[in-house]
Amino acid sequence: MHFENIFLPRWIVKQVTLLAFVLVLLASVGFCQQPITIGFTVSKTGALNVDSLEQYRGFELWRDQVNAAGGIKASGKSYKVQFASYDDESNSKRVQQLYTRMILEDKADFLFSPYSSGLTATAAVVTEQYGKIMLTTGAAEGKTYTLGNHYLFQMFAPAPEYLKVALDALKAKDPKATVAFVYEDAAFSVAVVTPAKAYAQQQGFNVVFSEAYAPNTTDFSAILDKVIASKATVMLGGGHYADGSTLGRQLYARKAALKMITLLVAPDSEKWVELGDAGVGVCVPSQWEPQVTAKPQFGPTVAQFDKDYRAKFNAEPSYESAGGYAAGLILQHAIEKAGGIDAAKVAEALNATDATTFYGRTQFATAPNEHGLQVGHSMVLAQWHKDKSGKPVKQVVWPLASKSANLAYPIR
Amino acid sequence: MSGILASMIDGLLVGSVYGLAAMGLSLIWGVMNVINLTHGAMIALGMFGMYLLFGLVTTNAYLLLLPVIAAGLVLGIVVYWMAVHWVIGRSELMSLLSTFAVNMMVIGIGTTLFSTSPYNVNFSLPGITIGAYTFTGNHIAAAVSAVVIALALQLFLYRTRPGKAIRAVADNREAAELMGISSTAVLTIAFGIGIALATASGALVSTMFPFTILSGGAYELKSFVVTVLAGLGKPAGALLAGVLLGLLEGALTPFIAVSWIPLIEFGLFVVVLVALPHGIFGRATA
Amino acid sequence: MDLALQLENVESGYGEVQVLWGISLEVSSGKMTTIIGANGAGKTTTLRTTMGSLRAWGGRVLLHGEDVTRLSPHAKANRGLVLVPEGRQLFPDMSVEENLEMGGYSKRARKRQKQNLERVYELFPRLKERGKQKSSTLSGGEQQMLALGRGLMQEPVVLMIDELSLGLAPVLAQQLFITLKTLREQGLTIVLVEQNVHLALAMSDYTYVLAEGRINIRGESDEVAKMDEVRRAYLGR
Amino acid sequence: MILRRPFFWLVLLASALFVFIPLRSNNVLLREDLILVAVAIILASNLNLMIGYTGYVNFGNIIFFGLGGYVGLYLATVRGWNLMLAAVVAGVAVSLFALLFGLAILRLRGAYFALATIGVLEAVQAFVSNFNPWGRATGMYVSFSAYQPLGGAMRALWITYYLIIAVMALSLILSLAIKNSKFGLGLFAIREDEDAAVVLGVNATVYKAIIYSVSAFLPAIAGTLMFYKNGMIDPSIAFELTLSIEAIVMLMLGGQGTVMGAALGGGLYETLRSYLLTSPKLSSFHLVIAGGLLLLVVLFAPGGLIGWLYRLAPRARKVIE
Repeated sequence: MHFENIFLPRWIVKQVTLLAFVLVLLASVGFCQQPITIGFTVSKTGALNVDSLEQYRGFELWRDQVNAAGGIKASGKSYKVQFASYDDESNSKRVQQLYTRMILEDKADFLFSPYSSGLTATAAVVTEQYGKIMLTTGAAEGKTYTLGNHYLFQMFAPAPEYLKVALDALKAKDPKATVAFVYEDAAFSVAVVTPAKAYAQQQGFNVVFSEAYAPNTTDFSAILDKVIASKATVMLGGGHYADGSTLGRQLYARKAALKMITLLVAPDSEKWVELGDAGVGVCVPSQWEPQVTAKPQFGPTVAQFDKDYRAKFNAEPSYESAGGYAAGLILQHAIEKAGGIDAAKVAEALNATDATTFYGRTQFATAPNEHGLQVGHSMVLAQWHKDKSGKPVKQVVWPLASKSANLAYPIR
Repeated sequence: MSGILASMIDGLLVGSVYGLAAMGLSLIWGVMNVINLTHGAMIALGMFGMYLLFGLVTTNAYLLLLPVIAAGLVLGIVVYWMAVHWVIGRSELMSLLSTFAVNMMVIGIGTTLFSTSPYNVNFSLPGITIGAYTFTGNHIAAAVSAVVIALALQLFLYRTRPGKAIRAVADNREAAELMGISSTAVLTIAFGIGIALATASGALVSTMFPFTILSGGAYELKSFVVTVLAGLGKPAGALLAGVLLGLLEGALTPFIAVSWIPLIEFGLFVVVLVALPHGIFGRATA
Repeated sequence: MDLALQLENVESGYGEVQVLWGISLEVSSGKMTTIIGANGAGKTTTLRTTMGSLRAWGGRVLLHGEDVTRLSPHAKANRGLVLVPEGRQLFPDMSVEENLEMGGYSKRARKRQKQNLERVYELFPRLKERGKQKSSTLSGGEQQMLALGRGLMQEPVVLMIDELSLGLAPVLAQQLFITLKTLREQGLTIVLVEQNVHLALAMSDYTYVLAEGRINIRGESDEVAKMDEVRRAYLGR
Repeated sequence: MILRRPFFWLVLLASALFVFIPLRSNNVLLREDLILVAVAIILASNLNLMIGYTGYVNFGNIIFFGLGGYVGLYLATVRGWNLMLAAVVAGVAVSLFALLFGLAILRLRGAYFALATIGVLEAVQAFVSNFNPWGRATGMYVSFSAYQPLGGAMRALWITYYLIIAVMALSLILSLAIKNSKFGLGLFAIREDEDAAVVLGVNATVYKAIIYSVSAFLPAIAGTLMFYKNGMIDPSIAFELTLSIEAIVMLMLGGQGTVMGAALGGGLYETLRSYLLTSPKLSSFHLVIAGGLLLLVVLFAPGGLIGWLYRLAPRARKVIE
């Protein structure tokens, strides 16, 4: 380019070249700040929306905190997190269309599962074939992981764990209790109750009644009359928020003389306090409670998470929200370990994960016939008590090592 | 007290509310040959009407039935002029679709306003305890209210001029016109009353069970069953059929899993429809 | 002479099929006018169009000089134009009493409902006996009495009757005609569509003969009865 | 001859486009959108045989799709049958079921029939929810390994897509063939005036039962394919009353009684719904918009799109079926 000399003084050319170089450098640094897209559907409407939205809040809190800290840092690059999400209407009909859309059109790098085991199974068919990693939260049913996947990773302790804690706690208090199971006829609760029934009998309890109800049930009079007639002293079961909260109310209104009531999912929601006295005494198997302290290897402490969550949403975190946050945290950790967002490498890092966070321990099964199943996480049993001012509070009552209060037995 | 008796009493209490809901559907069918597919949405609006009113004025929830009914009447008149009037006398498909369209819109707006989360009306009356079984005050009050409203409707239809005009139009619209009865006015009022009954039953349900904006659908289906058992277009029979259906549910549940109940109900529905199209109390008139 | 009801060039029909091709009628107050004609000539259509149950495609309907063409049937009924329709059209699920009560529904009829009911019961004592019975349980003759009684309850300015004698035993039909005659003598304006041409011509003051949707012949009944073509076509001799 | 109808070739052309456009561009997203469109067209055009041709409003039409899904999935996954065989057997089984039920409930007319179909739908859903071999309310899951015989999930989904398009083409051709047959003429006679049709010698009972059964066949096959692709089936998605009614809405939108109307209505409605649902601004109003549109069609254009087209260009009747 010998013309330069003619038109421009040499020093200017030098300066311009330098400037250009700096600009390119800056730009490439800026490029390092590339976004990473995580896709998922939320049940904004439909039967699952209470539970699903709590999980969503967990995702949101994680994203905001990561981005505020400058994104996920791996191999010198940093990735800002952005979400692509749609409403699945609590219905699996469009789940595949939406997950395909997120993968192909929104170019999602990673995926979180929809809420509930049923929708997750449908989404998994799509994510698996594109080799996209999907962290499943709010989906405890285990069958999906036995179908031969490579890229599914379950954040929740699987279904058989749920009522085990409750039965263990019961065994310590009242080994002679007679037990009734009343549960939602849906993937998750069936997966929970089926092994729980066997476990109860194995523990020597007399199971006097067991019946499933349709997922959209609002009138439990008939089934509760049967529970009362069966003379059961303990009732275990439920399903999700909508049916569980109703069951809680109607048990109270009918003055069912039960010594212990354990319901799935519903009593863990911050909305449970709306039940007032009807909610007090009810137990819930929980993936996470703020009272259980764990020493996190990375991420926030339990107290920190609790505080940040309350500050952001002005509500108490549920285990659904903690699970949502933890899914992000574990993914972040794996990306950092893998040094990038290559799916195979991140999957490897997830397979190797055995970490303790505010959420507790997380480890995934790696055997092909159960790949991705959560094997590290353990559950606790929480029960609603009243504090001194008469306000309902949730306390951890089992295992004894983690307890923050004694199990109230009988309830009333 | 035995389980089966308790179960039957529960069935009876809830059944009368089913009956009330079905009366609305039946009245509209009887007067204008329209299967009102907004029924479920209107029941849901009744639930939310009660919820909102109870949030404004905390009083005995059952007193709030009156404003809910009044609002339902107005709403029904609006819906009639929006979607029903223009399809009267056209093929059934048209009225089915136009009412379903309104149903979609109401559910859509309701979902935006209330999402699909469950709501409760936090009002409870003391119940009656017999042995191990407790019948909640709300169930009893709802059943009594349903019967009172049903009787009031019956009195209106059989003892007042406008009520008789409605029956006349239902019986023979053209002849009613010849008597100087404005059938348009009567259809408007009858539709309004039908919707008012739906909202009233929704309001009663809301005092017993939690509800979402989608809850009306299940009660709409129940109303279909009850209406068919009573014989289409016979509002008086609907209450009785509702109570019978409740009793049947109550009598069956101790012996079979509750999940089989819908099969029995809808099986019965189809059989009655095919074998006794005039309902179980109906006689075959030409 | 005082005209109670006038039709001027009325056209009408069903769907796309025109039935009436310009009907003009004049009904004098206090007289009995009959419309006769073959099946499908448009007699019932004329009455239904007059009443407004069928929309008039063209022409005018005047009630005591007032144009009521576009009014709905119930508005006409409220002005005293009363039709006792073909096939009675009772309210089958209502009692006899209630059927009569519905006849007295309009504002103008309501005022004298009690007297009218007594008068109807006087004319048709059978109806009083059956007062609580559902109208669908009545015999054919009783149903026709009820239909007529219900029409009288309406305080008619003009009483139009479609096929009074259809399906009735001759004795019964005759009885009803005599009742009509009495009513006319009391000053009631009556328009009668009738298949029994003998009776119609014998009882009425004025007759219109309808054929293929047009007025063929009109005149005083006794004169019409003498016309050859009428005798041939309708009286069978 | 059906081969001489221009519409027949139009159907083939459209189906070919459905196959080749996503394939050429390897556009899976488009494929996912089109497969839902195709299912909508299958449901609408088979429903058209009942509503549009025969004048019987079937509110329970989704039952065929759902039952087909159950039977087919059961055979393909639990019994390990070949997918296509399972789908065809499901089609036959559901058609037989429809024939049986049809003979019972087709004695009813008008609104009574419409109500009965709702009853049958709910009863079947309740039955399946309690039926152990089919997984009760939890339903059945397809394991990932079930896609292996077709060469893995990725290929399996493409294959199901082609099959669905084939079923769509068959549905339209079936509608066309029936429309131009003596059998179709009998159905139209029933629609116009059943009593008169009987007097004219149409055996209405048999005709109605046959068309009810025929209208079940292809939706049942589509059900097998769709739920296989979906990876799971449960009673609440298999027997959704709303979906049934949506199929009627599609038909109305396009214009009942015409083959083209059913196809157009199905395609447009599904596209609209899925656009509204994923549009960030309109997603909360998708029901309101769809409902409003339906109301407008019912009140102002009861002939649907095709009816409107006919009014604009009466000659269109010659080409459009």
